Amino acid sequence: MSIEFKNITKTYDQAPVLENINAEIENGEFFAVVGPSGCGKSTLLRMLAGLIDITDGIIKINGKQINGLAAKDRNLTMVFQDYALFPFLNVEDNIAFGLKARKMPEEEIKKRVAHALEMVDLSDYKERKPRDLSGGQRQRVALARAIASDAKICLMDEPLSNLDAQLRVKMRSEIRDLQQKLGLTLIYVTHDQIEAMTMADHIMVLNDKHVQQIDTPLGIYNQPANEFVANFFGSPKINILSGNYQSNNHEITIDKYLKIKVNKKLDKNDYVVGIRPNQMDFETIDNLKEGNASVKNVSNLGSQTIVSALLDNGQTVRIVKENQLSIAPGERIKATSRGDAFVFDPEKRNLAAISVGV
Amino acid sequence: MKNQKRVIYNLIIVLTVAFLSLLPVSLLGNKQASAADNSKRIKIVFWHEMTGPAQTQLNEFVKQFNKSQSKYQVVSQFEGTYEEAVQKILNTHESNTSPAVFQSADISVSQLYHSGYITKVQKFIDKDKSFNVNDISSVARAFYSQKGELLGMPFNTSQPVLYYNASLLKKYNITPPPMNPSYSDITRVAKQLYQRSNKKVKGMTMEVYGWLFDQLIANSGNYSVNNQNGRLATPTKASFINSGSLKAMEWIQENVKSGDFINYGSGTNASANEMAAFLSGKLGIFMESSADIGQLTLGMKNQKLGVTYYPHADGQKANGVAIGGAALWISNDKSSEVQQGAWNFIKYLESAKNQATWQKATGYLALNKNSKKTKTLKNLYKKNPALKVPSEQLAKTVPNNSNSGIFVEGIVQERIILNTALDQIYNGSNIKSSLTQAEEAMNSYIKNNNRANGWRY
Amino acid sequence: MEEENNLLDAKKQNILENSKKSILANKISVKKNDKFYALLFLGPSLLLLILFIFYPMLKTIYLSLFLTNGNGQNTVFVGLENYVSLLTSSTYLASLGSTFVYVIGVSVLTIFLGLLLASTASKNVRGSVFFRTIFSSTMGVSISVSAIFWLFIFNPSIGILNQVAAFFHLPILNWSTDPNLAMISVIISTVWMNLGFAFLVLFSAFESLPLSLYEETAIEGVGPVYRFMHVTIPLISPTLFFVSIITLIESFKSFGLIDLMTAGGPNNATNMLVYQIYQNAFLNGNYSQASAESVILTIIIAILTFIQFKYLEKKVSY
Amino acid sequence: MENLNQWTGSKKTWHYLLLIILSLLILGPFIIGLWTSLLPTADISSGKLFIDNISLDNYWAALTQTPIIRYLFNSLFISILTMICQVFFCSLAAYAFVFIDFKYRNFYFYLVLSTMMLPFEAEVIPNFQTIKSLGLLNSYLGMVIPFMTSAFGIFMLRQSFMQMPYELKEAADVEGLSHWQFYLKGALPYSKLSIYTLAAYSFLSAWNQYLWPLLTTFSDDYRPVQVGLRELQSQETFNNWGMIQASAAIIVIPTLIVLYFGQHYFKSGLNEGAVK
Repeated sequence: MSIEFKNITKTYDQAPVLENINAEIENGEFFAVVGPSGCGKSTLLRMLAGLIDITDGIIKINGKQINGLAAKDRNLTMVFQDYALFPFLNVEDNIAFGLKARKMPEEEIKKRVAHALEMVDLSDYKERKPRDLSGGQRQRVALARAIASDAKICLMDEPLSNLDAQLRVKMRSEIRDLQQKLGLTLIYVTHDQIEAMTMADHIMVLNDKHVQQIDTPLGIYNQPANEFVANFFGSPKINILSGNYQSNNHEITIDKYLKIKVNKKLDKNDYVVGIRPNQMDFETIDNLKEGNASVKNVSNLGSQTIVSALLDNGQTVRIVKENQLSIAPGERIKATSRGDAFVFDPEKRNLAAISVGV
Repeated sequence: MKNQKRVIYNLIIVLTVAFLSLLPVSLLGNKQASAADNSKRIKIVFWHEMTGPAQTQLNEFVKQFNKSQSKYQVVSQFEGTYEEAVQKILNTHESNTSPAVFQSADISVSQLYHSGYITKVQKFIDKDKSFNVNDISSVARAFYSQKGELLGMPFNTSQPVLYYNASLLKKYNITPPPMNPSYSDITRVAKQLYQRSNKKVKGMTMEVYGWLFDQLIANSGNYSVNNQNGRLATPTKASFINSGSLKAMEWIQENVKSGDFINYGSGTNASANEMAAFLSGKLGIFMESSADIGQLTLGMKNQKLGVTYYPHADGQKANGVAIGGAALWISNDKSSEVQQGAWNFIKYLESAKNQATWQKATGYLALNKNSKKTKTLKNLYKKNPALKVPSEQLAKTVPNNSNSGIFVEGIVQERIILNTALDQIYNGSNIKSSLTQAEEAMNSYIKNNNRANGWRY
Repeated sequence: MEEENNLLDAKKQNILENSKKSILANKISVKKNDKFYALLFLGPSLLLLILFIFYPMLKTIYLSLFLTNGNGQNTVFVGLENYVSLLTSSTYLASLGSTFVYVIGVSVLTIFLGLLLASTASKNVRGSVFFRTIFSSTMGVSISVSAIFWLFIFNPSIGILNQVAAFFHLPILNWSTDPNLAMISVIISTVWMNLGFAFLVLFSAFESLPLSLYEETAIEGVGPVYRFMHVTIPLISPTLFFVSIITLIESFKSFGLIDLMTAGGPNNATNMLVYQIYQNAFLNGNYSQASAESVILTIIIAILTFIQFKYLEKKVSY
Repeated sequence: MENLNQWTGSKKTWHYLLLIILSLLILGPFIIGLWTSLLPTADISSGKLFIDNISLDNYWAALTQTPIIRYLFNSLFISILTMICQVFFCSLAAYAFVFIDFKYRNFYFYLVLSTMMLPFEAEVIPNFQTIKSLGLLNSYLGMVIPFMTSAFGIFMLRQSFMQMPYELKEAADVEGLSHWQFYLKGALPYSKLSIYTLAAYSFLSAWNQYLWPLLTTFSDDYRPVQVGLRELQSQETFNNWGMIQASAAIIVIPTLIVLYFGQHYFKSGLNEGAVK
C-alpha cells in the first residue's frame, strides 16, 4: 500500500496550518512524521485518515485518489495517543468493536480478536476493563485493535508519549516487530526524534507549516536540510555557532582555534555553522591567558562526559567526550573541531555546505 | 460502579413491576367501559360540575338513561368548578374532546348566548310535542331565556338560604330566627350564641362569595349592573354601591366588630371549612345555596338543622332572590343526531319523577311542577319540614329584573372582584371605598369586554 | 510531427481534466453525511423547541397587543394598553408585591434551613445515612400530596395546628382567611417541598469540602461559627448561588400549591403571577390580559436565568 | 469531617437531638397525613384525632371508590413516556452539538440554551391552541409532546459528552461507525451516569406536572395523579379527609421509591449539569 501526498494544504478559518506538503510512502514502509508540537503533524495524519477535510491538494493510496472518501472506506487503522479505549467495554470487546460495527461474521471476529490478543501477548487479560490495565497494556490493546482490523495501513499518533521511559523503549521494538511481521505500511507521528530515528525507514520533518526534509534517519542526521532539522535531531543538541568565511582558504572562522574547512566556494561573508557535540574536542590549559573558552558545566554520564563551555566570543558550546573526565567548572580549555560540520546560509538557514574532516 | 448497577436494576425492576401491576387494572377499567360502550350506540359526552351526593345521583341518572334506551350512550365527565367549566367549554369547542351536552351555571348565560357555540334548547322544545315546557318552573326558565327563547334548560336550581344549627340554639336556650328574618334577627341570634357559648361557638359567617352578595342586592330590589342587570340593554357600568349593598355590608361589619362573625375566605376550601365548622358545632349560622341541604342533613345525624329564607334589611320587604345553580346546554359542534341524543337526555332528567329524586338526593329544587305530587317529595317534606323552605321561597318569588340574575359577560370576573371587596370589608376596610374599588375594576372590565366584542361602551 | 503535437495536446487535455476532477474531488468532504445527521439528530429537538417555546412566546407577545372577546379571539388592536392597565392596576401591583414577598420568603427560608440540614447531616455520626435519607425525602413529594398534607395541618377548624393550639390554650389562628397567615402557610408548604432538593445539593457541596482545610483551621484554633462563616460558606458559595437562583426561579413560577391551597385568596393575598395568568386566561377568558402578564413574567424569569448563565459561564466552558 | 474522638458525650447528645428535631419537622406532615389516613372521616371532621380505632378502610375506599389507580397509571405512563422521549431527543441533540460539525453550530446551541429563559408557564395560551389544533387535547400525547425535549437536558448531556476523549470518536470514524452507531454504542454508554440522572430528573418533573395537565385533560381517563387529586379534593365537598389523605399516601409512595433509588443521580447530575 503506497501513499502519496500531493500539494496538501490545510487552513482553519483562513489561517494555514499546513502548506504544500508533498511526500511519497512506499508499501511496507515505516514512515515517521516528526516535528515540534503544533507543527501540524497530527493534522496531516487525520487528513490521511479521513477524519478532517483537506483544504487543497491530493492524497492517493495505491495510486487512487482518496480525497472525500470517508475514513471507514480508506481501509486503514489508527492508534491514538490516549489509546481511545471504551471504558465500559472489556479488552475483547474493545478489540472487536469496529469489526462488529462492520457486521463481520461472529466466527471471523472471534478468530481475529484471539489472533490479535496473541500478537500483543494479552490473551490472559481479555475479560478485563481498561481501567484494570497498566498504561503499557492499554497501549497494547490499542495495537491489537489495529491488528485485528486487517487493514494494511496503520496510522499512529504519538502512541508512546503517555508511557514511562523504560516501557517506551520496550514498546518501540514491539511496534517495529509487529510492523515487520504484518507487513504494515505504518505512518508514525511523534515529537520524539529518538523514536523516529530508531524506528523509521523514512522520516518526514515538519515545522512551520512546511516539510523541512524527508530522508532516512541517517540521511537526516548526516545531511540535515537546514538548521531546524540539524537542531531537532541528535542528542545532546548540535552547536550552532556563527563564523566568518574566508574565501582565500575556504575556511570559516568561529574564533582563533575553531575553524571549519569548506569544500566548496561560498559567496557570503557570515555563515552559521553547526557542529555536533561529538565532533568537537578540547584540551585543558593551565595558563589562564591561553585557550579560547572556560568550562561552565560538566555532566558525567558514566560512559561519556558532556562539557559545556563559554567561548571567549560569547557563544556557548557543548562538547561530548566518550570517557570519564575530571574537570571542574572555571577551568580554561582550548575547544577545537574534529572536522565534520554543517554550514548554513545565514538568512535562509538552509544547508550551504558540508565539511567532512579537515 | 457495581453498586450503581444494582441500584439501577432495582429501580428498573420496581418501575416495571409497578407499571405491569397497574396495567391490567386500568385495562380492565377500559374494557368495562368499552363493553358497555356498545359500539353501535351514539356517544354523548356530558360535562358536569356536580360534587358529592349530587355527583353520585347524576351518575345514577346517566346509568339509568343508558339502560332505558339503546341508541345513545351518555358519558359523564367531571370538570371542576362552574368557573373552570365555562372556559373549558369555550376553549375546547370544535375539538374532539368537547362535550355534546354540558352543565353550565348562571354566570355563563350571557357568555354562552353571545359565543354562538350553542343550539338553543328552544329549538328542540318547538319540535318535540312530547315535552311540555310549561311543566318547568317559569321563574327558573326566565333566568335562562333571552328574547323569549329558552337558551339552556334549567336543571339544578337552588335558592340562597340561611342555615342554623337548631340543636345548638336549643342547647344555649336561644330563640330561633323567624322564617323570613331581617338582619337584626340574625345579629341577635349570632351574638347570643357567641356570648352564651363563652365564645366557643362563632355566631355566623357568610362565605366570601360574590353570588351571596349579589343575592343580598337582589333581595333589596337593587341591581348589580346598570340597564336593570343587563336585561334592558348591554350593561356598561357596575352599580355595586346602592342602598341594599350598603345596609347588608354594615350588617356584616357590625357582627365582625362584635366578634361573633368568622371569615372562612373564598373558594372550595372556604366552603369546605365552613361546612366542617358548622357540622362540628363551632359555627351557628351561615348562608349558602340550598343545594347544600342534602349534605347537611347527611352530616347532622344527631343534630337538628334549621333553614330560613335569605335575610333582608330591617324595615324592608324582601324582594326575593335569584335562582342559583345551573342549566343544561347543547353544543352546536356535534352532529344533529348527537344533539338529538343530548336533548333526549335533558328531557329524561326533567321528568317529574327524576326531579323529585334529584331534590331528595341533593337539596336542589325540583323544577317540574308535577314533582310535588310524587311520593318521594311528599315523604321528604313530611320527614323534614325544613327542606320545604327553599321551595317555598322560590314559589313566593315574583320574578322581576332585579331577582332574575345578571345578564352580563364576565360574571366570573365580577365574582372575583366582589370577593376581593368582601374580603376587605370582612377585614374591616371602609365599605364604600372597597365597593368603589370593585366598581372601578368591574367598569374597566365591562368597557374592555364591550370594546373587544364591538358593543357600546 | 503532427502526431506528436496531437499526443501533446491529448496529454494537456488529460492534465486539465485531471485537475478539474481533483478540484471537484476536493469539494467533496469526508464528512458529507454530517449535514444529514445534524438535521436528523438536532431536528426533533429544534422543532419541538420552536413549536412549543419560541412560537408561543411570539404569539403571546402578539396576543398581548390585542383585546380578546368572550370566545378568546383577538379583536381590537390596542398596542401597549394591556400593559399600561396592568401596571396601573392596584390588584396587579399587589400581586407583584405578594409574589416578591413569597419568593423572598421561600428562598431565604429554603437556603437557611437547607444549610442547617446539610451542615447537621454532614457530620459523620452513627446513623447519619438514615437521617440524610429523611432529610431528602420531601423531594419525592409531589405538589398535590404536599398541598393535601398541609391543608389538613392548617385547616382552621379541624387542623392539627389549631387543635394543638387549643389544647395548650393558645390563640386559634385562621390560617386560610387571614391574608398574612395564608401567605405564611403557602410559604411553609413550599419551603417544606423544596427542602429535599436544597438539602441534597447543599449536602453534596459539604461532602466535597477539602478535609485538609478543616484540619488546618482546627490547628489554628478557629471557632466553629467563625469557621462556618469564613471557611465553609465561601467554599460552598457556588452551590449556594445555584440553589438560590433555582429556588428563586422556581418560586416565581409557583402555581400548583397556590391553586390547591388558597386559589389566590384570601383577598388576593396569595395571587401570584402564574396564578394570575391562569385565572385571567382560564377562568375569566381574558387572554389579552393574561398574555401581557405572561410577557412580564417572562422578563423576570429571563433576567434571573441570564444572571445564572453569566455566573455559569465563569464556571463552565461552553 | 471532624475528629469525632474529640467530641464529648454531651456534644454528641446535642447533635443527635438536633438531628431528631429536624427529622421530626421534615417527617411531621408525612406522619400526620399517614395517621389521619387511618382514621374514620367522621372522627377527623369532628376534631377527634387522638383515638385508637384505626383501620385501612380509607385506603380501601380510595382504591375502590375513586379512579386513583387510573390516575396512578396515567401518571406512570406519562412520566415514563416523557422520560424516554427526553433522554432520547436530548441525547441526540447533545450528540449533534458535540460530535457533528455543521454550520452555525454555536448559534443553534445558544438558541437552544435561550429557551431556558422562557418559562413554559407564560406560554400556556398559545400552546393550548397548538395542542387543540393537533387534536391532542385530553390525550397522553398532548401531555407529553411539549416536554419531549428540554434545554436543560441537552445542556447537561452536552457537558457530559464533551468530557469524552475526542479520540474515541476518531477511532470510531476509522472503524467505520456511523454517527448513529457511535451514538448508540459509544456516546450513550460512556455517559451512562448523566443519562440516568436526566432520566430520573425528567421522570420526577413529569410526575410533578400540574398546570399543563390541569388545562388539557377533561376526563378521568387521562388525568394524572396531581390533577386527579385536585379533582378528588374538590369533588369530596364533604372533604372526606380520611380518604383524601389515604389517596395522598398511595400517591406519595411510588415517588419516594424512585427518590430512594435515584438519589445518587440527582445529586451528582445536578452538580455536574449546573454547578461545576
